[in-house]
Amino acid sequence: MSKLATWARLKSPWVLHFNSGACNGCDIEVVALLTPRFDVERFGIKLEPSPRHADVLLTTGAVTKQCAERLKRIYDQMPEPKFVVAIGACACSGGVFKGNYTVAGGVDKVIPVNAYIPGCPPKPEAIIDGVVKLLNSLKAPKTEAKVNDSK
Amino acid sequence: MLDFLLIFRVLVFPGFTFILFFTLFCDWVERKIEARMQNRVGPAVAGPAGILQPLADFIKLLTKEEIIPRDAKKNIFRIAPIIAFSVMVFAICFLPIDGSSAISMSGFTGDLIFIMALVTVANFFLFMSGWASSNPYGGIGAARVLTQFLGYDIPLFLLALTPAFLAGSLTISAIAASQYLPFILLAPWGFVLFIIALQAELEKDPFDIPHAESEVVGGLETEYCGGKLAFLHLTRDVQIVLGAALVVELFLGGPYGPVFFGLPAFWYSLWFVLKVLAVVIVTEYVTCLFARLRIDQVLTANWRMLLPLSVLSLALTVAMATYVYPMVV
Amino acid sequence: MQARLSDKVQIQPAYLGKATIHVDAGLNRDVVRILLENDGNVGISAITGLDMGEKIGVMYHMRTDGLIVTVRTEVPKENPQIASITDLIPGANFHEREVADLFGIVFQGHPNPARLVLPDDWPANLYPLRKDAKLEEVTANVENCASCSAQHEPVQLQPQSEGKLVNIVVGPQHPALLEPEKFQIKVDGETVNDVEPRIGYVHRGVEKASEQRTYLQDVYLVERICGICNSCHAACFVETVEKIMSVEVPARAKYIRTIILELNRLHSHLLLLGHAGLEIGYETLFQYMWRDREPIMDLTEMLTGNRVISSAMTVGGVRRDLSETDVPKIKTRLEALMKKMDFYQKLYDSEPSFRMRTRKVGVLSKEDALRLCVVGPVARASGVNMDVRKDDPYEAYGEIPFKVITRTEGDTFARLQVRLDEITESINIIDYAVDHLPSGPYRIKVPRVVTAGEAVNRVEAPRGELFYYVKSNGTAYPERVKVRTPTFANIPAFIKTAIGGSIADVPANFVSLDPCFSCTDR
Amino acid sequence: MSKKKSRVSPMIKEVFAHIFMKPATCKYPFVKAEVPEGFRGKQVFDINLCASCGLCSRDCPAKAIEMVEVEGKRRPLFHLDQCIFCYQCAESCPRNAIKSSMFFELASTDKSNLVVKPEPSHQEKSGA
Repeated sequence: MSKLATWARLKSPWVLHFNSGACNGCDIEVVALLTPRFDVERFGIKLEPSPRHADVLLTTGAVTKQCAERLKRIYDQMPEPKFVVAIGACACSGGVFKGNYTVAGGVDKVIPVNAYIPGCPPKPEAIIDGVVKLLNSLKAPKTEAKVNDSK
Repeated sequence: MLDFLLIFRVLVFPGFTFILFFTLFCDWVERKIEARMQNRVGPAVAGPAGILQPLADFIKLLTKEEIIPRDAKKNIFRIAPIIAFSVMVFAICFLPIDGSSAISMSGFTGDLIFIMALVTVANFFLFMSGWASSNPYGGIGAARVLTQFLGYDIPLFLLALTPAFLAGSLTISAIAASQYLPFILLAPWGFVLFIIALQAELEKDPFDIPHAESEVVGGLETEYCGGKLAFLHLTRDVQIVLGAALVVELFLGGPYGPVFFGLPAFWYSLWFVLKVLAVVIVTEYVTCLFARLRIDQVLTANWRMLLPLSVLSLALTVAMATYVYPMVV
Repeated sequence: MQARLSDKVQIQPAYLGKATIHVDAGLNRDVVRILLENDGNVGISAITGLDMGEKIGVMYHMRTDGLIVTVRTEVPKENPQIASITDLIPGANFHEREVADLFGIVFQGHPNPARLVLPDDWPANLYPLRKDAKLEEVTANVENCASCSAQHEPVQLQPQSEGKLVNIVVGPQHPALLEPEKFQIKVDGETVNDVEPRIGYVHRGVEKASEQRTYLQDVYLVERICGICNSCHAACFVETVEKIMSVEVPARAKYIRTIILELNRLHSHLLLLGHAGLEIGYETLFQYMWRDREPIMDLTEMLTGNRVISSAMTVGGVRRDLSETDVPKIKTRLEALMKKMDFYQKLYDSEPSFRMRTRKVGVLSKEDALRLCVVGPVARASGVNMDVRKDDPYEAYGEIPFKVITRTEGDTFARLQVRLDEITESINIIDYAVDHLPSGPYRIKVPRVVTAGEAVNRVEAPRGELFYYVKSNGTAYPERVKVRTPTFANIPAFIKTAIGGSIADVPANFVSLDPCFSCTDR
Repeated sequence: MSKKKSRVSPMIKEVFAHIFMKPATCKYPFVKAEVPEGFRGKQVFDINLCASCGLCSRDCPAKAIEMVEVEGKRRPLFHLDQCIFCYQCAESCPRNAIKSSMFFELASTDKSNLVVKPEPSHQEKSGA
């Protein structure tokens, strides 16, 4: 039964995209994922409008002061099991904006992150690769347990 | 023995299980064909050609955490999606799928009206589920469902009367059975209008305002997650199947078609499935053609265009049924 | 002007654009008024604050005849007060609020002096762009996000009734907005009564950060103000610095820059037109547009090494040459795109549901466009003939023939149509530039230390006029970098056109401005 | 509008035609993605060329390069999670010790993997 659940989870990762202070570069690449060239619907990935529907939170951009609370709230609204992917240098660590007066840094300062995709912005292929790597890490039950612990 | 057959018919074929899997299959066809029309691939990795995608989505949602918002009206929030779903499935059970409906001989005079009423009830429960979530987006989405549904219910019903007049009966099985020549050929205008009204009923483009993401986020589903969301999605998919099935029964000759060998029930089911898929593809095609209209434009389109046209269509059909049809048959 | 205010103003011709007018703090209104009376097309490009030690300089950069006239005045730091000019030019509203936020200047008579870019809980007397601002504590505070979870904000959207008016809050997380911003929309039934934007969610303090980095690093920093029009930012900054240093870049570099800037415009316009499709529920259009945008991304990747952020510009030229083998690839892809444009034009002309959603929606009259000082395609769709590429040619635009697209309707449809036509123009520009690519070096060596001086510069970004002001103090670090982005100037137009319209038109109307908040907030 | 208008939306034909057209989707990740020449991907650092000058670190706009001790000399360590892949470092390097590679699949579930360490054998450790 749990095997079936894992299978379903791997085949149907619905994502929510949140920009916490990005330059749009990563965001347009996330949107480009939906379009014919990359079409992530192949993997069952759907961009959902509401955090309640989502399994994976794709975050882009350095976390600004204004957005930090919002990011946390959205993360809290998502039902378990949930995963966070940080896309781009800014989301991974703050990138070029690190140390600015309204920038808190990477997404992992606010919520736990399960996968990092470096790049500025990463190619859409790299984002697919990142999501696939995240999903593969869920396959092994050990890793899953570890991921859940880290929350 | 009879009881066993009845249980089998209700629960397995052509009852609940069949409808459930057929619905998921239709969902896959819909997504795949939409993707193709948009020059994409669509679901591809879950099962062969992604055919198990809707099932994966469904199972995944069932295994997710259930969150009930603090402000929600909890009981209604919990049960409304499931009631909506079961009412929809119940309605389908009255359609002759393999030549007779799920519960044999359950068709009665006027079941067309009964099914339409059931759909209305189901939509009302959808509205309730959105309203109960106490989320403004959910509320707006739910209100839009209701507004749109009530508006388009009338022309849809008027248009459903077209084949009823042609067949001289309000019983679906009788209407389907009387189509030696499918009514789409006898009353093409009725078919076209019915598809338009259906498009609005099923909340698909250009009438998908209750699902307009850029305006109302997730509409009435906004606050739902986990199993309840799974049922809401399923309700919508069943509704699409039901709508397509209605078109099949009313205009495309129902499940009836040539029987080559063996059991007629098998062939009838096959024809039914193929015809429903054809209608699903047609509605998806229309969806891809248009932009979403504004809510006021949708309502105007209904009251100024569709309603008068459907009255006209009905009048034309009555005339046909009285003067032309007897000559054809 | 000299005649009317002879003893109180000092005019420095051909400095910072067309001219610079030095005035006393009390006279800024009069000068602006005189400028307005002289030329009906005067608009305000930006207001720059400048920390000058004891005093704070305030510069009003006004557009006249397509060129910039800077009105310069000073206020004491202790008591920074100056009269607002928002009543003279409504377009100055946001500019003044921004300067008030970042420099603490009080604009007397401003209709709504609320916070614009800084967070709500920002300490009261701390103005980040002043040189003496002590930001360490705040920065440390921000980085320690433990406090975030403790705070609970009201739910995402909460209609609160104020009598008949219903308050709808859109954002910060909303599918219609790719970026986090908040709009408070007051609705009376289905009619929009008032729109109160709250920007600043993406405010990353780039202007301050650029003062702490070298010019070399700043090129990459300003490029990341906006991922969509990244090379415009880089080009504008680089040109400004070159102006200060009086460096003339080689002709080949100018042409390559032009090609990259136009590729940037192509991808941005296609992106917007597709996104507009998504916003009005036309998913097929969105998918097709973005599919046809991919070749442009490939070209950018081929020429610069990255799909989105090109990092092609550098002070003194471009970082990479364009090889001969690339030329046929550019040509074939653009030709293919040109053919597709035909299809889209037909679609725009005939698709009924698309026209129903966009025509006569959010009409901005020419007068309002001028008063609100909107820029770019938004202004051009309202019949204002302004395009920095023509008015104040930079790079190779002076040598390349192209048309400025204008329309008169001023509605959403016109705004989208202008962009559609500009795509065709852009393709022609690239075609021409590739054919006439001069030979020679593509880059010259420039020193890292920039001579003291200041300059303003403008670039026509995909969204409109992009404005940079850079002041150098003779070191490797700039003294002040001011960025005025097109969306910042265009948001007032959205407020203006949304009011009185239907709430259901808001997304379509909004997206037709091509909003970019990472630009707006910096 | 003086333009000649066709009454029928071209979408009707286009959408229908697409049912029978091959989708524009690339096969990634089942087929490797083609990356054009000169793509700015993961850094390749040649320690044999490095002069330990630290210019790369000084010019890095994102401060992604940390100078670390390797066998007694200061060498650059690239933090990929901060790197913005601008390759200013390569430009600043007087000895051309830093080059870009076509490798872009850098994603990792563990942040500590996201570094390019300077190693004597100049076999960079994969972040993937």
